[in-house]
Amino acid sequence: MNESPEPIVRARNLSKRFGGLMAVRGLDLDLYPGRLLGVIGPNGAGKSTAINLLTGHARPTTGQVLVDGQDLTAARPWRFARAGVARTFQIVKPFRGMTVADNVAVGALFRARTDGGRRTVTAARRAALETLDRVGLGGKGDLAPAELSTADARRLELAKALALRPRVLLLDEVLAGLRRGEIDPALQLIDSLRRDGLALMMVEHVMHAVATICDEVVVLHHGEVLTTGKPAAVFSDDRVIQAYLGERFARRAAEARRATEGNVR
Amino acid sequence: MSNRAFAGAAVVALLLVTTACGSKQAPEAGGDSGRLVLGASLSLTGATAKEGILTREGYEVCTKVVNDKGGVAAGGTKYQLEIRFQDDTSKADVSAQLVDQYNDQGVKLILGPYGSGPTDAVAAVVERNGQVMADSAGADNKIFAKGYRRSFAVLSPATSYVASIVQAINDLATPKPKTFAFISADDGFSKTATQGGISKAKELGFEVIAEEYVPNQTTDVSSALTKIKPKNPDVILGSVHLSEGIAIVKQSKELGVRPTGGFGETVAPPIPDFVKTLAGSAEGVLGSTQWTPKTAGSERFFGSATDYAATFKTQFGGRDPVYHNAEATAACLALVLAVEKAGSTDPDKVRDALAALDTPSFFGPIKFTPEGMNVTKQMAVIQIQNGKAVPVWPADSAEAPLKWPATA
Amino acid sequence: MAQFLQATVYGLLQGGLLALIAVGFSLVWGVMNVVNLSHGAFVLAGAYVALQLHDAVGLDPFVSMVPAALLLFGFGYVVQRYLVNLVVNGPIFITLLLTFGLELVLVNLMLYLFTADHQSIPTGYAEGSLVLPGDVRIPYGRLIAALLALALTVALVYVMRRTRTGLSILATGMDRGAARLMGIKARHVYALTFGIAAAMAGAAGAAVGAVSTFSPADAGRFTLFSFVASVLGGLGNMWGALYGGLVLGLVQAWGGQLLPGTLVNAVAFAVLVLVLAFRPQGIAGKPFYASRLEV
Amino acid sequence: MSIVDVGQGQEVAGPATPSAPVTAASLRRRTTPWVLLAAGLLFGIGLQPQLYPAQERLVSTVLMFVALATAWNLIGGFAGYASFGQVAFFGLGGYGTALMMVHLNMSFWLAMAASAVVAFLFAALVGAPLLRLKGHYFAIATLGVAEGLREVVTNLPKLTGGGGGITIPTFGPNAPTRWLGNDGFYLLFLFLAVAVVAVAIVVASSRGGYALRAIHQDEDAAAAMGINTTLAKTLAFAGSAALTGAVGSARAFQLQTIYPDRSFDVAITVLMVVMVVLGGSGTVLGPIIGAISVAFASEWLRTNYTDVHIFLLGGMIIVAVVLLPQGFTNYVRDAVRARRFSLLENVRRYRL
Repeated sequence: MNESPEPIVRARNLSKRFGGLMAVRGLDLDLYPGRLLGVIGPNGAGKSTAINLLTGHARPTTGQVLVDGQDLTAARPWRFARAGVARTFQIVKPFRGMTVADNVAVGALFRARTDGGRRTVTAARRAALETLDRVGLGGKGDLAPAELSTADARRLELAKALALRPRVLLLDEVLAGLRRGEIDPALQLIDSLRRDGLALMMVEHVMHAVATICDEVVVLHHGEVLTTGKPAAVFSDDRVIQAYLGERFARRAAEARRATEGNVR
Repeated sequence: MSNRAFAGAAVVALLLVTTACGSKQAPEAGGDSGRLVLGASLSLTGATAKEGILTREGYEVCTKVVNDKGGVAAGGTKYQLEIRFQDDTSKADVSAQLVDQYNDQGVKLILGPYGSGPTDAVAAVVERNGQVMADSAGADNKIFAKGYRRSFAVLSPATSYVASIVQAINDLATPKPKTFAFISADDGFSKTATQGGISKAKELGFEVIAEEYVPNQTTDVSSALTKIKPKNPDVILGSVHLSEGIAIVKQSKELGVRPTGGFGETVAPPIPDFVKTLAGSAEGVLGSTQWTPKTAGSERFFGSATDYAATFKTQFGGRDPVYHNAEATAACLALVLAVEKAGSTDPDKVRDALAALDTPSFFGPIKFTPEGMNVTKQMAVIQIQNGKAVPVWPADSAEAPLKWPATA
Repeated sequence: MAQFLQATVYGLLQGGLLALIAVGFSLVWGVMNVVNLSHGAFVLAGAYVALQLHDAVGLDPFVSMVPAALLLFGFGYVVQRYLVNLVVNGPIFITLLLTFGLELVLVNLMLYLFTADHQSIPTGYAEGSLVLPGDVRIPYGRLIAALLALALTVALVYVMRRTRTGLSILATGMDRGAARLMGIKARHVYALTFGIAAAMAGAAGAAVGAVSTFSPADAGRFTLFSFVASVLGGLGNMWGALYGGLVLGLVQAWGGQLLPGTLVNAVAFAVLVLVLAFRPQGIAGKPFYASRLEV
Repeated sequence: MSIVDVGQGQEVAGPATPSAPVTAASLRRRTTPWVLLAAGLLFGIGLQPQLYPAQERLVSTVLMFVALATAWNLIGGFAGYASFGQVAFFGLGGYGTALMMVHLNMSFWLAMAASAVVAFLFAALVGAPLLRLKGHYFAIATLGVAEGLREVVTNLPKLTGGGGGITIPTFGPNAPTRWLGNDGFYLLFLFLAVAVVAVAIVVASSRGGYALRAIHQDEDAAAAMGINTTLAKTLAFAGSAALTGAVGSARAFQLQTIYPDRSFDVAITVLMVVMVVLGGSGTVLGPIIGAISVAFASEWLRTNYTDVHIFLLGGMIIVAVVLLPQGFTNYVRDAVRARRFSLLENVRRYRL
């Protein structure tokens, strides 16, 4: 993986207050091209809010968001999309009245004009069909979104994001609800995107997927960063276990680990 | 779209274009098959539905009486009178469209719609189509200042509506009041009538202490009354329609507004709804009206005003006519007399005959200025006395003395 | 000063009447997200019921509010159950158009049955008034109507917050799916809500008949006032229509004093647009209702 | 509100395999609407000599409503923002033209263009705060704007003649443009209708059309895909207002005398909405079919059932809304695609 020194997305001291509740406080985050950052944490930890802050769907109370050096802190969502930041939604948001192909064509029509390609409808339709093939929805262009399976609906979300030819992709629980057999192909797809040089961030509850694919993991708890680090280190950290499973399990896990360390030595 | 659909679309298009080149049917013959057809645009629904239905009743009386008396004699042939109705839903642009439709059916003689707005719109169409219109309910003087030559209003112009009440008070009221307050609805007709009343009041030396305007067709005039109350006027005059007219009297009672002399209003008092809804509070209110059963004049079709009232009563189950009925019949009468005088149904001849008409009638004298207004006919003033609209002015057709101060 | 006080008093009483007219409209919109364009026609129907009862048996209009409300409740229940329910899941302007068609039918039916005459239900006392110092008058008729508006709103709040039916209505309004899971028959509850709203409109109609005049052409005006009052007061709060009505009454009364009489309606609409632009949830409404994303 | 319309017939055909020849199908898809539009124009011109003045006037009114319904569809159908105050722009166009012709002695053609610009700017100004609202709130806010505008016009008697109306001089010395006559107005409304439908075709098959439909389906998702939702909504609202203003201006010149309560009559807006919804909102063909059928139906009812025509019109609207909630065009397209034509099933679609 090419370790480029300069992050595409740099977030500093991000926070978001909803009335009395501080959903996110003091969040620092960097996304590097070709690297996948996992974001985990119990429900209500502020994971989705974090994504919304990084895509303009929520205005930060404090802090700053830079994309490619450009300050998009309080920018509206379409400015993020034009800057190459694409996202999927936790609850899929297809354009129900359009066909699958048209859903994806919208992205192709409104992406940044980086490559000078003409953004006509026919060009967008062709690009859409290619993107559908890429995510494994080839031949389903004429179906209505409602006719897709859960897995295919997730693929459509991905396809809509990829149609923007993004440089950054934020995935909001894209694996949730998928059966075991459907998760592996999804992970392979995400891995191929990483190899293409996209900067990726994945909010996820499917722990074994995070463990296997993420380069680095951030753990959020009550809106604050509990810890960051390699997946293996993070998963064995007592505070993380306590945050997820509560006090008792944290103690029991600690005793079990001490016992195994004893045998090993 | 597959080939099949594309071809289909092209064929449909071609078909449409070819049918367009068919021939045009000949216009339907009108008026020469022993029937004299008049076209009427009426508001049977919408804001002025009530007045529209009264107008239709007036036309029905005219048709029945004229046909009972042998129809219309012109150029040696006897025509049966027939009036065609269409509903203009109280909207001016629909009235204009209806009169165009009559023109296509060869109906050249038109009876005007209710209200100054629609009448103004129809007058423009009548002028363009070379038709002739007898206008029974469009009194705004502005209509006749536009150079139209083919529209004639049998009723007195708007400026005389309020002025006649001021004149009646000046002639009959003792002790003579000094201060007047005017309340006017915000439409063309009412505003013209108010200006006529104000200039007459100033001319007769009265002091005009208030001039308030209220939204058209409103039922809440409390703001205007609250402003007038501290000025303690002797007389409050309303240039209104039915809903504002009732509201003025009803809300004055609620707000304790009591002019020392009394109330006077246009349009509303003569209509039965006024007395029915206000019951006792209507007592003593003055009202200007185009016609009363005491109006002077008569002719061979309807006889005198009293004869007309009796004819109407028998045809409509014992109900007394109101001036809206009478003015509608008068418009129909004017056209009938013009056709007889012209001896033909040719619109231009009928127009000239109508312009030159000068005859007494159950509705009063019918004589038109070059612009088409009937200024010779004077309005009458009634006063609600124990629930009835009694003519009190002018003196020659008064049925009872004026009760003054009216709010005693 | 007395003039201004008189305007304020009259404005509040007029506001009470407007609140009475608007409360049913606000309930239907708040709970079922249906804008009932025929609401004005229901108010009118209430007035005609009271008029018929008065002419037939000489019943006082404020008394005949009850039979008018019951009759309209039945009619409202049937209209919702077998007509509006057919399209209630559709896009917003579907329910708007359905109720617009219904208004045309009802108004012209009444025009046919009761002619276009301007009617009013005479009562001996309605126009009499309480005299305050400075000759400020409080007309009995409008006072009763305003007090009834308060009473009916309190009753509605009680029914909504304290009774099983009320809670089932609110629950269905919040989340139809969840409510059905808990065994609430949504079709019945919606019809019940519409019935209650129609009953309130019927009662308002009887009051309107007692204090002022009405004719078939007034239906549109009643619906328009209900719009303005409901939005001013804010949805999702049973008191909304009352606040909205009172504020609208005052705005019109004060507007009438400070500006030429004809500007009164312009002021009311200006207030409506300003409230919607800068505080969509109105005076007392809940933001949830204002932000609700319709299909 | 699905989007497929004449301009995008491609979906009606069989499943398009990725490698299908895109050029031939898309070429035909793009030209079919223009061919139909040209045919419509030719038919209109061919029809004129066959008509009596009143029939001509009636067809002009129908053409006016085709233009108004199609313009309303831009914001109400495509973007899903149901503006219930569209008559504000209709009246603004009418009064703008009347004032310019009466006070500034401006020619009608210049005044019409200027009025369209005024309507555009007014809609953009009003749109800023109101386009943030959704659903019923937007509908009622725009209704408030229309009613408010009528009151403002009524209360400027010196300028607009207030309740007494204002008359555009159409013959004699001080008439900037002579009255066009029935034939002239028929052609004017024909070209206006064709122009507005052309705009709709362009929008429907362009990036703008996609943006508006995306906003209609899910505004957040649309924003996430790079659509500047505020700009798109405002342009659609202001564009539709400008077109409506131009039609209002032509109508005012035709009527010669206009009044506030008729120029800002909410019934005109509701008629537009009825036509678009029954015809099929969000499509190009829908409003045209809706406008023609509803206009002729209400006219036929008015002439043949004079006493009860509004009662029957109301009944017709209720039946049509219940049977075809998604509108005729969408119903036909869905039925053709799914080979299911039963109306009863259609009724159950939105049932509680």
